[in-house]
Amino acid sequence: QDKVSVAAISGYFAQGFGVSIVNGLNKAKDEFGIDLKLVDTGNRALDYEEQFENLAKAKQYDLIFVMGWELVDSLQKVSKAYPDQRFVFIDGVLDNPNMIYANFAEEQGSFVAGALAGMIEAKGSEFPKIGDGMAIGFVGGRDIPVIRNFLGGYEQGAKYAAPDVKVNSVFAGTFDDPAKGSELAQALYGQGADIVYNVAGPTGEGVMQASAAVDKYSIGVDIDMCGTAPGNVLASMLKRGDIAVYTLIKDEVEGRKVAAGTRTFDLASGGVEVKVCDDIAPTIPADVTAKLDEIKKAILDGKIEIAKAK
Amino acid sequence: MSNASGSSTPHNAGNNAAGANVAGPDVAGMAVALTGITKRFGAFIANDGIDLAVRRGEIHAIIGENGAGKTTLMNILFGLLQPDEGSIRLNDEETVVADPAVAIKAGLGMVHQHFKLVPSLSVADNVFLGMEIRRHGLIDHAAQIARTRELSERFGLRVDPTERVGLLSVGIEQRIEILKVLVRGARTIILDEPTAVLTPQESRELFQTLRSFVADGMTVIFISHHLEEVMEVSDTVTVLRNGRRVATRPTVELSKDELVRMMVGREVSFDRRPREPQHGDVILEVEQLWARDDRRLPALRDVNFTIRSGEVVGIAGVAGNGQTELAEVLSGLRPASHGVARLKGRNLATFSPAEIREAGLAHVPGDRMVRGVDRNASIAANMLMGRQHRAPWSRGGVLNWNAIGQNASKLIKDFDIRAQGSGDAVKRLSGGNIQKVVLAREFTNGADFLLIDQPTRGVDIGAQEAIHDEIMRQRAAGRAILLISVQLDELAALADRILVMFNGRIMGEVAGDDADEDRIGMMMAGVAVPEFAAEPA
Amino acid sequence: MEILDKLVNVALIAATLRTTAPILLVALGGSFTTKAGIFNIGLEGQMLAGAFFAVLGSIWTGSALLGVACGVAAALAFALVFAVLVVSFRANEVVVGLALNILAGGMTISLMKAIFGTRGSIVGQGIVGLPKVQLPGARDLLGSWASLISGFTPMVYVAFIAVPLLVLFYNRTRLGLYIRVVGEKPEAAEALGISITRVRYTASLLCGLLAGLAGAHLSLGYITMFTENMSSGRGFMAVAILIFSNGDPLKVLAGCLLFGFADAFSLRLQTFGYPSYLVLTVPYVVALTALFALSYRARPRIIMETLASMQKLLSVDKNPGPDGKHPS
Amino acid sequence: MNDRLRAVSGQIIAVAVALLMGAIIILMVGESPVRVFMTLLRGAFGDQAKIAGTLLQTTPILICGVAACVGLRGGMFNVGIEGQLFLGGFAAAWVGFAFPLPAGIHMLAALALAIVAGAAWVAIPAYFRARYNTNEVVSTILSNYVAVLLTSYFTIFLFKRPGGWSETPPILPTAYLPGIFDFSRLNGGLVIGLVLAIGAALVFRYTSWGYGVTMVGSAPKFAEYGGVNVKRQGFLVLLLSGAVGGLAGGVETLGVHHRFMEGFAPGFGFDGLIAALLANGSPVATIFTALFFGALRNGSLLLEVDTGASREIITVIQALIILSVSAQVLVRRRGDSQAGERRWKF
Ligand SMILES: Nc1ncnc2c1ncn2[C@@H]1O[C@H](COP(=O)(O)OP(=O)(O)OP(=O)(O)O)[C@@H](O)[C@H]1O
Ligand SMILES: Nc1ncnc2c1ncn2[C@@H]1O[C@H](COP(=O)(O)OP(=O)(O)OP(=O)(O)O)[C@@H](O)[C@H]1O
Ligand SMILES: [Mg+2]
Ligand SMILES: [Mg+2]
Repeated sequence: QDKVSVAAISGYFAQGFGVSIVNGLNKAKDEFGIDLKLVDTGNRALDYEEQFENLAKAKQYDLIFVMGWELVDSLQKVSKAYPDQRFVFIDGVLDNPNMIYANFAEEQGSFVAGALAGMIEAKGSEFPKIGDGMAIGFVGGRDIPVIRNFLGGYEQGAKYAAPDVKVNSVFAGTFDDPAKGSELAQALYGQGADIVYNVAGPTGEGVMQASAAVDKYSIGVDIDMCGTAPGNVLASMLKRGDIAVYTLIKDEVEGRKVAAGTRTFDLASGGVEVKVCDDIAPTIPADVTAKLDEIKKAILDGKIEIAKAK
Repeated sequence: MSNASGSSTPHNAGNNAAGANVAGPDVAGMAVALTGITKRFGAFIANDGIDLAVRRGEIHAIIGENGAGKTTLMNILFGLLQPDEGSIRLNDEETVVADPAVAIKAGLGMVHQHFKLVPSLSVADNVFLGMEIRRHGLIDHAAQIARTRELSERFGLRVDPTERVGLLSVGIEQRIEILKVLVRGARTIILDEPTAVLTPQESRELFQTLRSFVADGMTVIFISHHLEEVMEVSDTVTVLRNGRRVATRPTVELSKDELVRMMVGREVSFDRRPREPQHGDVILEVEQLWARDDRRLPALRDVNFTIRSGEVVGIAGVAGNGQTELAEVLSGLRPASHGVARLKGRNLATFSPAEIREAGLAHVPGDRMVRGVDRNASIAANMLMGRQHRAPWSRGGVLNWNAIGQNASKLIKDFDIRAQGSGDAVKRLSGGNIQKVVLAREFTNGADFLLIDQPTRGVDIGAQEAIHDEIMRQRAAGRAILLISVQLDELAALADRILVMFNGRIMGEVAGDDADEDRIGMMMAGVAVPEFAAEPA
Repeated sequence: MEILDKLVNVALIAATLRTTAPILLVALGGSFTTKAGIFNIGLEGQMLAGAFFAVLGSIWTGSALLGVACGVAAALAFALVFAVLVVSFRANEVVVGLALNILAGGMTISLMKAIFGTRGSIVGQGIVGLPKVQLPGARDLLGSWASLISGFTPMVYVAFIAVPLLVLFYNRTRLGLYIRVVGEKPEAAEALGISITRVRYTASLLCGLLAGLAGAHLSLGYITMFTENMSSGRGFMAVAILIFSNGDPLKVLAGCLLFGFADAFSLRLQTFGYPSYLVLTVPYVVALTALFALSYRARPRIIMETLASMQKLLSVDKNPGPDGKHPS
Repeated sequence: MNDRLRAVSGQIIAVAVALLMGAIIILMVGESPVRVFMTLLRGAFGDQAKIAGTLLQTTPILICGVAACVGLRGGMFNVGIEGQLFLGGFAAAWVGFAFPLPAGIHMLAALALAIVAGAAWVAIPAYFRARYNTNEVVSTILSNYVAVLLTSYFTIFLFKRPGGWSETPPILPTAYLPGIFDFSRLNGGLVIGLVLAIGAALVFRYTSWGYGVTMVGSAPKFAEYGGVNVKRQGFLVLLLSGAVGGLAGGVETLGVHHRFMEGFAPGFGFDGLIAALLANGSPVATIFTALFFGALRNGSLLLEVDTGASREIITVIQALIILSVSAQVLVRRRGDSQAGERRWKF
């Protein structure tokens, strides 16, 4: 076998985290000249198993990256039917010992994002564009466990760093309606929130644009969103799907066959990180930066326990 | 062509009329000349090489049986249909009438058999539809209203231009249709069965108006099934049969019998049917019946009558005076708000429509296309309605299409329905034959009470006779029959007694043998007629 | 009370106007087809195509206005196909409408892939959005209420101004009158030489025009991006409003405002901790309730009809007297 | 017969025209049409597993299509099949995981509740349609949104499987619909769909009740006059349509997924409606239109893996086919006047 060949299957290539995965795959393709196949599952549960079948039956892919919890059931079945096929399940850990897991600690990154937002909100009008609402906001896509996990970390972080700050959270019920995201964000801003964190894919783009429209702050997610509304995006909580797939493919290409087991992408490994936007960074007070570093360290040292959403 | 046409000429129409008046009936050439008009619908030939010449300033009647091709011919003349062969000359000019706009431009106007008014628009808007008066590009409603008022006064066609058409009676609707034609500057007016829905008084008014038109030098072409009125008002008659022109003759040269013979090709009798009084038990009793219409207003007010077996009771009246509601109450489709109707002693209010049918009702509905048939279904399926739960057509809820088809074929034969077979879709039949489908179904379901609403509306004379014969046979068989009709001659020919309805009330009763058109007409118009005074307006 | 204050305020009204605008635009578009007697369930697709091509045009030309023009052109193309099939070929309106919705969904995604190599959304990439309109002097005059009339993107104004214009259009212009006539009584139109085909084509295209504007508003005004399926059911919502308003501009406005308000209000309700999925049903439940309540007892209509038929009774009573003045 | 032959050949020509247009589009995105169509064919019918997969895709479209046909027959436009399917799916799953019952009975109970849920969901629109003539298209469209959100709420807030995705706990095997082959998920649902389609056709054609309902749909005033209780039958028909829609959801959960997943089957309701409309409301013809859609869909799944074309291309081609076939229907009824026909009778 000379050329490494990988496939990736998901219904979310269009949205934040999925985009970062596609970026990673494309980077690997460009650098290593691998064969790459992307399969979009769409959103009908009936299709998934057939799509896995179609991929696995050819036996041509060294690795098949799988992203999305709704695929789990089909994935388990197909991996049983094709025990030799190596699947990489992204963003979670299942009970299947034959599988490779790339697990992300989004709650850690969200905790840091929440801490940052909380501390800045607590500054009140000392900080440009911040009012005295003592509230920050969160806009989720659909109200599903992964998104709840983000929210949980965010809330805990905010409470940890600034106990007086309230977190208002809302869900759009869809990842596809940026207009609704914009309205939701404006409702939150209207109710006194000054910083809104979005975990809502394209719906979240509406949140970022709303922050520019009312001149408040937003926090991006998954990929670097600082460019969408310069001056109004405080930071981006990066969930580095690109790093995950890239490193795995790199191992494979360099002859280290990726074996079953769990790989964790967290603060420690750089799999999640909070990137304060370059245009904002200079204005962040020193005490905030210092406290943030402290918190990160505490998380790395395991001193801060972050509860995961069920 | 003397009249300017198009958008700005309601005034001119009047002026020309005044000018032409001086010229009198002295006309040069023909207003309309059709030569060799042929129109085919698939294999069917509706018009077969018809020549028709209409002199300027005459009233020209066109008569013929149902399906003879009268409407088709007029539609071709007016540009609604294109002839397959033949040519049209309007005012001595060869014209290709590609669409109605061409006809209108040439001074033609048509009042259709079914009125084409928009219910939600005002009278004035309807009159000016298609040639609106505009200022700064916007429709000038005030000017349209003013002009409509002016015009309606000049021609004695009284209407209130601001009213919504949906609220008006058919008589007024017809005036609006005529105004529409006039406002377009028409000099030749075509009317398709204009009197079918009018009271005798309204018809008389209409004819007066038409005469004043020809006196003004205009030309009138009208289609009618009423031979009396043809005799009365027309100058010339053209008879069509089976898509061909049989004759065109001055009216004065013709008698009614001759007309009928030319139309149907045989003798037809219209006289009162001889019969013996053989009334039996009371079948239907109606006592102090009140009911509301769809708008929840009283539509029936204190209606009382009884019908015995072997008796034909007629209901006369202008459409819309409660006849529909009466029929609906009696067939269980509408609840009575007060009073009772008993069928063979049992109160109808306690039954569903289906149960009433079981108890012995047959119903020939007035609007046969809507209530009487499913146009898209086969004849067999149409003849099943109302008996789909009965043997032999169904057993245990399962239909026996064999029996249903055989029954339908038999009825097609018995009632002389012109169709290919029982599988034919009803919509392929002509109006008269559709009516026969309904009659066949209703007359054969063994009911003691027949509720017959407008059995011959729009049906030609030949078929009328057959239908009348059938009704008399049912009477002889001991059925109790309630016959609702707007045609007085029909009632006079068939009914033992005639009740006249106006505004939901029975205005009076007349014995069938001495039905006097004027008296009944007065009652139909709501004028209480004392027994002896019969003073027509 | 504090909760109520937080819920009902100027911002809520402004939000209502914003959420109403796109639905209003597309519903007013549908008003043309509804009035012309065509049931257009394809509004969703026209809107989506409009949104996509508006973004495309904006990127290519660097001008928001030309972007809007591109969006409108695309929606018009869809409207034309709709008209050809439904009017000329007399296809079933529901089938064609639904199929065009499917087509718009598949086409925008395919084109996005082909042109941008991505799936999902187009953000940035040089999209030029429509500017916000700040009415001069509004703030001085109205203070905090200024946000009710100032600071929206142009299409919001277009949507609301279109309502009285449409009322005028239907009542005072020839084309508007013809559209109504063709919808209500086509045989009347035909008999007067008004071309039903022409009027229905025109109505379809006018519908496409406004649906295109609605789409362009979504992707260049409301926000500045395109994402697959971003019309998110607004077209269907408009269809629902159209059926129960019968296309009357004022009733359409009322329906859209009701829905827009319920939407904006429910978004705010969420911040008080009600479960999102239940709160998200609020606009639909409100619309359903309104629909059922209206039909349960259409009181105003019954009163009007009763009055009208009283009049009719009276006119029948006095009318038959044959005392008319005859000419000559 | 001749008419029918013309109609069928017309449909075939229409499909051919659509495929030709599709081929052009495929060429434009840089793929080989031959290869794409061959792959489609292989993906739909390539081997027994593919055929089974196609039938699996056909099943929900067919059942939803029958639901639509039932409504259309009685003159009711049920655009809410989607919502009924979701509620039916959830209801079946709920019985499946929450109430242990003996095998067989469990499955029947779950299907029964799915049917009840679908019917109940359409009951209010149906009631208002029958009683107050409230437009059922509007009310059923709107209730779709509510139904989908509601099932999401149930799934995530009330019955979420602990630790898992947004889905209910798995249902017990006693409630599974029996499979047909061991190599495919194809299950008794297909049989249910076929029986429903043929059964509906027979009932409409050969029973007194079906005759009455048909008349209510095609000529309501005539039916009323003939003694059919139009309001009651209209209500019943819409209820039945909803019941079948609910059953479609139950079949999906019990036959395929064995749990209810939030947002698991978007669009089947509309696919079914289109299949039924293209079949002109005939349940038997719907079998074929549904099969056609199922084959396209299953084929397109392979397409994405084996060629560079995306599934959206198939969506586009499918839309083109629907459009050209819909126009074809019309060639048969071209007439002189546009005025005569009522455009829509909602
Ligand atoms: N569009 C059409 N397609 C097929 N046949 C038609 C069409 N229009 C009319 N016909 C047929 O042509 C014949 C003539 O119809 P027409 O309406 O001219 O009759 P008519 O003389 O006006 O009859 P009536 O007195 O009943 O009004 C009828 O047999 C009718 O069925
Ligand atoms: N016979 C007809 N059938 C269908 N539509 C028509 C007909 N006549 C006019 N219309 C439509 O009505 C609208 C107005 O027509 P009109 O002829 O008044 O236009 P116009 O000449 O531009 O008016 P104006 O000169 O007052 O500006 C046009 O959009 C036209 O398409
Ligand atoms: Mg005629
Ligand atoms: Mg006639």
